[in-house]
Amino acid sequence: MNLMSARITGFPKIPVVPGGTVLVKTGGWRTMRPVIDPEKCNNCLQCWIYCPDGTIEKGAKTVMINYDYCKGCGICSEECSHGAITMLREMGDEK
Amino acid sequence: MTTLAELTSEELFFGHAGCAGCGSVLAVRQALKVLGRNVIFVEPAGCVLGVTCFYPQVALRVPLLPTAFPATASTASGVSVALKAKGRHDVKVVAVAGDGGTADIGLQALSGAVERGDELIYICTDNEAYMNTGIQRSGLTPWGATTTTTPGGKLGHREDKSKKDMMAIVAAHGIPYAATASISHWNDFLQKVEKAYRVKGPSFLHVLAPCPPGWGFDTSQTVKFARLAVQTGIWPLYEIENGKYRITLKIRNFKPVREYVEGQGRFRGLSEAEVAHIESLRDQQWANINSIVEVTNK
Amino acid sequence: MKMYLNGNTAVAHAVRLVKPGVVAAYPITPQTVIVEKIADFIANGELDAQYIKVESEHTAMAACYGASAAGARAFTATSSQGLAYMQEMLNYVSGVRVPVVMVVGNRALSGPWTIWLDHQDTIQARDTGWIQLYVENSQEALDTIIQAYKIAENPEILTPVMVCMDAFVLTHTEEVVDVPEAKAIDAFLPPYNPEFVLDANNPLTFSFGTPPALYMEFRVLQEQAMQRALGIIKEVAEDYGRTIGRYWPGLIEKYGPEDAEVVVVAMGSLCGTIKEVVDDLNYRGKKVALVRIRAYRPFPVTDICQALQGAKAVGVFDRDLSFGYAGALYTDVKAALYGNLNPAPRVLNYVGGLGGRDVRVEEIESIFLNLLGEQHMYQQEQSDVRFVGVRW
Amino acid sequence: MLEIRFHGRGGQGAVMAATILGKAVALYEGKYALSFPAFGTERRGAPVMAFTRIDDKPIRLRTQVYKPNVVVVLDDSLLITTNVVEGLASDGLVLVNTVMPAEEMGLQAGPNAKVVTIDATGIALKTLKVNIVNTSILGALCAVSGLVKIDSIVKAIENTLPERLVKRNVEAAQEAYRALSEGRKAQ
Repeated sequence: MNLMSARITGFPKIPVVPGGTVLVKTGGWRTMRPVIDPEKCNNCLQCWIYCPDGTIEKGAKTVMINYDYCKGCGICSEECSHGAITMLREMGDEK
Repeated sequence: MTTLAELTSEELFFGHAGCAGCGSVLAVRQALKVLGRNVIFVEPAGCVLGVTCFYPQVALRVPLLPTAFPATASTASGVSVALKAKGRHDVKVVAVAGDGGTADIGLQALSGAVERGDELIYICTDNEAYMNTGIQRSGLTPWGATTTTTPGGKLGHREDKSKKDMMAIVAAHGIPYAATASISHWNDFLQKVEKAYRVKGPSFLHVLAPCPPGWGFDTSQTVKFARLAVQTGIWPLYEIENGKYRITLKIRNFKPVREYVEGQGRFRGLSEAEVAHIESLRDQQWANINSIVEVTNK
Repeated sequence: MKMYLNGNTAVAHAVRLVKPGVVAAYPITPQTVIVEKIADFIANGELDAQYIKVESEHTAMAACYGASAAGARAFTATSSQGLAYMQEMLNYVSGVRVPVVMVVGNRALSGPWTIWLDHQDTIQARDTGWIQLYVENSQEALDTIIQAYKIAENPEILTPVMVCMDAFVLTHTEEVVDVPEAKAIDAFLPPYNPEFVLDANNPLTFSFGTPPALYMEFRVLQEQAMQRALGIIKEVAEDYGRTIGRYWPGLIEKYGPEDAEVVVVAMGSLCGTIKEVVDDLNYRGKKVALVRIRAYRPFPVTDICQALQGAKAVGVFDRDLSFGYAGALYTDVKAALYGNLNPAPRVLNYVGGLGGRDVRVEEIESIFLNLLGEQHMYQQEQSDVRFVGVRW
Repeated sequence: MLEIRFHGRGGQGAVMAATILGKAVALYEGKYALSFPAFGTERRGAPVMAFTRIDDKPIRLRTQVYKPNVVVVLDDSLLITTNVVEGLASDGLVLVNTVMPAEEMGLQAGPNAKVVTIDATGIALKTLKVNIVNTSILGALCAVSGLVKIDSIVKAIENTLPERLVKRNVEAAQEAYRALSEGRKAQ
């Protein structure tokens, strides 16, 4: 049941929409970009549990970042006790 | 004790419009790792609601009923009792409100719900001021903090009251379970969420959730300040189970409060004496808790 | 079954018959007896419902909001200050389209402190998006509550209903009330089974934040439902008549000769007294009539115009006052006629019965005679209002 | 239409008397009735009033009662502070619970009005062991007014009061009824 989409085709009868109707990617908010060094990451998941946006994904060996939604707050980099996450400027810095 | 690897990868709160580095949304996201899908959320107008479901971004993947600012607990009561009427005992109602919505305008409704013993988990995400409206003081703003309504001008009008003791208030209602928590201590927090989920009747979780714009620090420092609040003894981690107080994180040596207030814009300009006063308030708070722990565990 | 009941108890029987899942209420005179009686029914196993003993009216309405959204039929009752206190939640309930039904024992607002009858409380809640039905007696109160759920829960309506019954004159007055059999009501009113419900298996977000680009559409939808309710209220009243055997006017009731020269428009229990006066004046050769408004929101413009067509003068009796102008019913009736009836009758406003002041037979007679041009009545300068029964 | 006004004190049962009377005629005599208290908050011991309106056709009139046909006074001490006959129809009936003879009470009722007294308290104390006189005075009212039959009052008492109180209250009503019926025969 998709009561509402970005383009409103059928307007809902009452103000109710399905949960998780996420149409705007918050990655565009970012000015700084967390970059993971897979060599240093030991998959401890501290970054994962402290990401307010849930944009760090568990992986087999290292975590990955969902840049579509990462806002670039930098908590992951701050909380990584292995120095595996570096914050780079969204525009300009070498990736 | 759960390991992080064991916690679900499913993100039930995703795509929200919370500020970068928001402590409150982090608290909700963490809690959902334990709560899972069998819940119904009730949230009042406030920060968390505002970032959860402003169309077209409806970020919560569990049912959500937004309500008026004073009506978090009361609306949750209605949902909870309706589930009871329908014989749905497998679904838990979770009310999430901020400090203002809990300690100020929503206190009466919370009191009623807890006193009646309604089946719900109430999570107060405490960022210590009305952040959604632009940083006005609430009943949970700490002593010495500046907000836009306690601006600390030349005459020194900083916040001059301590935080309202929400734990004592809910405890006085005979609540089956209440706990403080911090987003920095996820394991402690999630264990408490689990207890709250299992308990019969109402439970109250008071989670410290720092706010980068409201507290005046960089977005990357949220967890750090939450941790410092715990380590300096400003934010004690404890729980109340059927009247018995228990400290869940004992701290042998408090870090100096200076480390906590430094780097937070809201505490900028505090004198040595004022910092010392915060320290004395902290010590008083711990003395109180320690004595209640002793009395209630005799 | 015929029983001798006060209005409050009659209401409680209606609630027993509609089988709500959740009742949430806070005591306030004059409705307290309703919730006491409901508590009795539950305690004695005559009603299987959850009764939330809330700590305020704000919570009563918030709990009904939550309960109804969670799929339980919800009921509450309040009055006066209580209604004012829950007003914030009234808007949530109507705006999110959860079909709560509430009885309001119409009572004046303080201060000065009062507990007695007038309509200021529900009039003040007029614009909260609730359907408002005003009843004339306790039997109608009972029957209307049952109808109210059928109206509110109609998927095309999904709008809460306020059943407005006069304090004391109805709530505390005993008379014979025919209480329908449970079976008959079960046949009339199906269980509440909403399309949109808080359900962990189908996570919906209610009442999400709506930007300016969306908000208005929801308001228009709400208004369209209100307009549809004009038809549904009539239909449900007729359906009730067919099923239960007792007919009530859906939107309005005209009492007296079709070609009446002057008509008084009023709401609530006062209409019973007015009918007595109409009979008496008709008997004395005067062509007068009453139009009783049962549905105040939605406002039945077409029906009112039809009923007032041909009248020379119309007197609108308000048990309320919009300070700085006139009675609310008066302004609504007058606005309804403008541009719809040509020529339009003269419309005068009579405000009385405030704060429990009794409206006497002689006073109603005076209003008719004043409308007929046979009796002078004091009117404040630069005001549309003639105050009835006031001690100058 | 007949209108009856009851005067009593909070707790004496004036409101209940109005109810039982209304119920008696409405449920057991095929008539129509409304009964209601004077609207307000009732306080124990304070003077209270209650009303019953009886008619052969449905009652739509919702005003207060201004010109009662019958006034029933449950407590003669009210006569000191209250003009109980206010508005009484000129040919009305006043029934007072008192040990005093009617002529000694000095009620300013109309020339054609009838004043009747009964020691309802005496009957209540004997039958109920408490000074709640509403059922006994209703029995008396049956005897002197013809408004309602004693059988209907008995049924209404049975239908209204908790079971454990029914028997004694029926006794009270019947005893008062007999007292005034016989009294009238003796005259």
